[in-house]
Amino acid sequence: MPYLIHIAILFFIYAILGVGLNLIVGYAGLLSVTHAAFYGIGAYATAVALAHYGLGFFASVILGIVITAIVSLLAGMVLSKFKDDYYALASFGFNVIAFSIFLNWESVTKGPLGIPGIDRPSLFGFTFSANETFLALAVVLFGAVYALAHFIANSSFGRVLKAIREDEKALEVFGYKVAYFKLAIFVIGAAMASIAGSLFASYITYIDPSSFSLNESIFILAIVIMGGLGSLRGTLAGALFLILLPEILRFVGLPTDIAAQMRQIIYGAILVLLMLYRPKGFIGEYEVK
Amino acid sequence: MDAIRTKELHKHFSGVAAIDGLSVAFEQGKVTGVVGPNGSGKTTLVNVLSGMLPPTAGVMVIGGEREMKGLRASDTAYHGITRTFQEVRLFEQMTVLDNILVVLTERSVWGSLFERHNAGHMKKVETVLTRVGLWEKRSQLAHNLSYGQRKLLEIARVLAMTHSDHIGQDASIFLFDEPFAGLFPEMIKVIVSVIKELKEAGKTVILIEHNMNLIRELCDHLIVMDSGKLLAEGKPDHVLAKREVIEAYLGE
Amino acid sequence: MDKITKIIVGVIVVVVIIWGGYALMGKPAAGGTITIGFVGPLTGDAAVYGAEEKNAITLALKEINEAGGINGKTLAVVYEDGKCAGKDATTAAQKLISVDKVKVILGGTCSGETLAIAPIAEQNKVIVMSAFSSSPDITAAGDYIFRNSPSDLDVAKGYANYIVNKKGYKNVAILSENTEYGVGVRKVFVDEMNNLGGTVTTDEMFKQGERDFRGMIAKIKAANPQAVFVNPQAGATGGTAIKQIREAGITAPIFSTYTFGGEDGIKAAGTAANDVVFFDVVGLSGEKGKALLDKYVPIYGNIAGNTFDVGARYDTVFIIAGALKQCGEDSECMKDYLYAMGNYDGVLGSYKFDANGDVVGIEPMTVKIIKDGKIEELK
Amino acid sequence: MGIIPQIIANSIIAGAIYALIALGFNLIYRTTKFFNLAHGALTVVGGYAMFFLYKELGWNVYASAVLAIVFAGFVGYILDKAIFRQLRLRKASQMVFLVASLGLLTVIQAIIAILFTSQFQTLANNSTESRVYTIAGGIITQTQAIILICGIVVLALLTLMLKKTMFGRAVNAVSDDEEVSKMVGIHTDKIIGWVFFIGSAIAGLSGILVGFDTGLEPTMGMHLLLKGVIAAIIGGVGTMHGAFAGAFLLGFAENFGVWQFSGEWKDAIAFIILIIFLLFRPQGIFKK
Repeated sequence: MPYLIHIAILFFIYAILGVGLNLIVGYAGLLSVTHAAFYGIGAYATAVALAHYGLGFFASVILGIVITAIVSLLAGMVLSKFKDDYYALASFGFNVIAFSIFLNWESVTKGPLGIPGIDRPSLFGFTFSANETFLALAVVLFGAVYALAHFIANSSFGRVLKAIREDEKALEVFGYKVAYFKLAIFVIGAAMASIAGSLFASYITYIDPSSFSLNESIFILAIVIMGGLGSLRGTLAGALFLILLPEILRFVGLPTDIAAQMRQIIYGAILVLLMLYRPKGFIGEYEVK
Repeated sequence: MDAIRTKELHKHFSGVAAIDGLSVAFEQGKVTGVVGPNGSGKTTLVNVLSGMLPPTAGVMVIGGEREMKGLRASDTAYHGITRTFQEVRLFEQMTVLDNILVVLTERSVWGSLFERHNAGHMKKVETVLTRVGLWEKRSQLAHNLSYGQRKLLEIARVLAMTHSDHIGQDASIFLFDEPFAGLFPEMIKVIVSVIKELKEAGKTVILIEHNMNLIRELCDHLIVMDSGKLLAEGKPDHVLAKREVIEAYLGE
Repeated sequence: MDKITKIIVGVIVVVVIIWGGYALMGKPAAGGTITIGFVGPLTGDAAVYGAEEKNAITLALKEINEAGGINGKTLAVVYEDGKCAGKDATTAAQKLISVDKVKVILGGTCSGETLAIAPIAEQNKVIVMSAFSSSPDITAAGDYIFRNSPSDLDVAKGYANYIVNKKGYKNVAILSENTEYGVGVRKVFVDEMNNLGGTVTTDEMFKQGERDFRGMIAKIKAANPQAVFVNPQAGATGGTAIKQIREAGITAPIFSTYTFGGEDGIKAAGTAANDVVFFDVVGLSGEKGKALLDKYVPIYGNIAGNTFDVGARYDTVFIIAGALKQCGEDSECMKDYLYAMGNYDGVLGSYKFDANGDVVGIEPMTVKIIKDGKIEELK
Repeated sequence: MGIIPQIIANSIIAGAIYALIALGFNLIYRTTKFFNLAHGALTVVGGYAMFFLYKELGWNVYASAVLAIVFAGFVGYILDKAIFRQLRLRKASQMVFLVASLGLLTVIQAIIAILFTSQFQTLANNSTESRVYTIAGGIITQTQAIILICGIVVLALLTLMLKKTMFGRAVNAVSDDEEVSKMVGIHTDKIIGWVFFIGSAIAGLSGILVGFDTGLEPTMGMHLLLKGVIAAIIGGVGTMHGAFAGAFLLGFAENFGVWQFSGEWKDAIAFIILIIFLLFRPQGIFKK
């Protein structure tokens, strides 16, 4: 059923984004609202690499990760000077700046025209053109990202992140250079978003700046918060719910223009209700204090 | 030989001198009490000595030769200093076990990524938690513990710093900021024995406390502070008998 | 995991299963109906165009079905929201193709939508018929991709030609909206200005949906151009810009494009709209166009977005109906029918499709002028 | 150069709009200590309430304006009582407030989009020629002059209220320390409720003025809010005159930035300034 496969692919792309962001927000407690910027860098790296430089898909994924790592390192250094809501606001700023660059750097991103005709990935001669095969690739990449996230979460590093979330200053006194940890997880999370971006570009075969706006970052944050901060399985539930919501509304038979606004109302209302009654999210472990 | 000494130490908060030219020495291997009425600068002193607050002026000397203007919080442990907090600061939504493990594990980003806690770690955690009687509660979240248990967990965390092989130097200077406040007698006994053991092990203890009986029982030396200055210092019995110390406490 | 979380997870799983089953089974295609799909922006900035295309389709459907439908079967359309964005357009197209099993998709409206759904349509041999996507990239988007909206290339050349040669204004300022349409027109317009020996005094771009143009207008005023060409994506931005140009005391004549020419644009510009000349792409001025307006306005009110878009979409329904009558739901046969269709005499005049599925024969522009709120033909 | 006076005029106008939003935002921030993103939605509520009364029902412009402002204030009051008050009782962190207010912004904007469609609306009655004034070569329209005057009047009223009135002193007490004020017997919830009412009313006013100047659409709430928040932070968050100064600094920086670079970079310039200030002068121009 190509429609179900299409939804599954979108689910895995957003699950990768959610897992990356959960490491930053759920584990380290850094409210970053600029994840879509790194998602965009990955997408544009792949689009430009495939279209102009004839690089293979997997090479473009690595290129995307490298560029995103550098950009997120710089962004992370600036952001590490801020706390809580100032951090969130400054991260709003990075997303807006990145979006303006995607929109106005015409020579590379072709601005609002977007980049059409991005080829599907190919490996040793086999191209993932059919959706079923692309779904397999998406599952493999998601598996790798999830395994890495799981590995990080259960390592001493993961435990240090949680301690940072709980009481950063107290942890510092016990010999931890907290800024390095925050920077490291920020870059790792950003790199994961870049992978999702490469997948998205090569799947939809056309990208334009509108998919990497501030609202997209807020949407990914909603996935993580709804699913549950500090729980990777929670992010999967959050992604599944928020990807399915508009599709279910499609079949509920609401008049189409009301349906889209209904989606916004439901997802906004859920954010409010979760904060009031269940800050842990669906399967969360960390209760946002 | 003094483990840590301050010279003309100042700490001003927008005009108010919390510490006003304090020069004191904490002798190696001794328990030194710090007493004084509320707001006399005791906690500020501990915060400066543990790098939580940068001093406005003056110098700190650690181990007799390492002289420094201020101390970065993340370097405190590497100078062998560790502390507890007046209001308990634990990692609330982490288990008791994790609260201790986090102090025993790798301090570098790269190292910690590839480190999993193993039997060696668990043994150290067991000894430390059994010492304060919290081993059975190890899988509880810190914020679910009672007030007394949370105080004991902080003590356990500080004890764990003597087993932390990633710091390259076991903790040698212990700052206790009102560890006994609001505890039941049997918990007080536990902490008293811990402090005595630390002293026998040649560690330096700096104890902020209001309970004069405990001060007399534990301290070899006593420092009395009042509005950021050194009011008096010496043997506990001798110092506590002084008129101006009593006046400072009871107020004119 | 405590009890509540188990319940929540359980609920999600149940919802997925029910919904999956329902989607797999797909709507049973009632024997007597032929279903085709529509993808266009029903929410977001470009929602006005999507909504008006939907009205045009409903009107056309009523007429076709009352006249016997397609060989006795009624023609029905499933509307999906493309949000003028690639991701949502592909989701909508996938749903239409695999759940509703459509063989024809009317839309996308925005070029971004059409470009995103083109590969899926090619793969599934589904006809895509756009009425408003003007990006040059669509020309080579595929064999099954058609559109009766002229590409920016030939249209924008005409604008420059009219301003420089016909009106004799040599130095002109251009103020464009930073969207696919605006950028397309601007590039062609500026190149053509240089070829014709005119000079572009100031070339300003503003972000999509901008409301405050004063900074850019100050620059335009300083260069005091003979004429100002406002190149917006929507009436709202175009009209507000023109209002602020007049407020800033610029008296030079203003030219604009059909995207400004709707009721929205005139409402936003207010009195500043007077004497603004805009290049409409064949509006509904022909007698077939007037007939459509007489049917459209009483039901849906004045056209706020763009008259060309409504007329073009109305025509596409009839063109597709013609193809369906001939070939039934065999998209391969419909494709060939459309290429070989010859001139279709529609609301926009008589036109046909070239080998790339682009439109040939639509008179690229008719010049219009606004006189105290009314739009008049300018000979 | 003929252009400089006009750029100054433009900067002042933009500054006045940002000032109104920043003042309302600051009043609420200094009392509740969280970034209330829903504040943006209240500008939209005010604007559309005015549109409904003045344009659709055709009421007198002044009556509808007052009603719309009161309505926006009332919506803000309800939001505080229904949602933010519970979070305050639970001593929730700023992150929780931020996310909750983000949810509210999304919900309110979607409801308005359903009620009034997401089409562009304008409050200006474009039939009459809007009067234009020239000050030293810079041109300001009547609406823009009104915005400027409202900005100054609101600043004056707010500073007066906070300094001279009993209510003002209570608000200052709550802003300094909510716990202590409770102990001293100030009914903090009532005060915070009123602060939300006034702050939201100011937001409604700014929504109406923007509606007259450049028009209304449901999604403009977030954009206006972000500019207002940047202005508040640059000026020194929590101070009234800080918000005012920050707004004009932002207005000038944006307009001169657009002059030097180009229009597309306006939003990016605003955030770059914010980040520079956060790095080098986080307490803003006027330290609280």
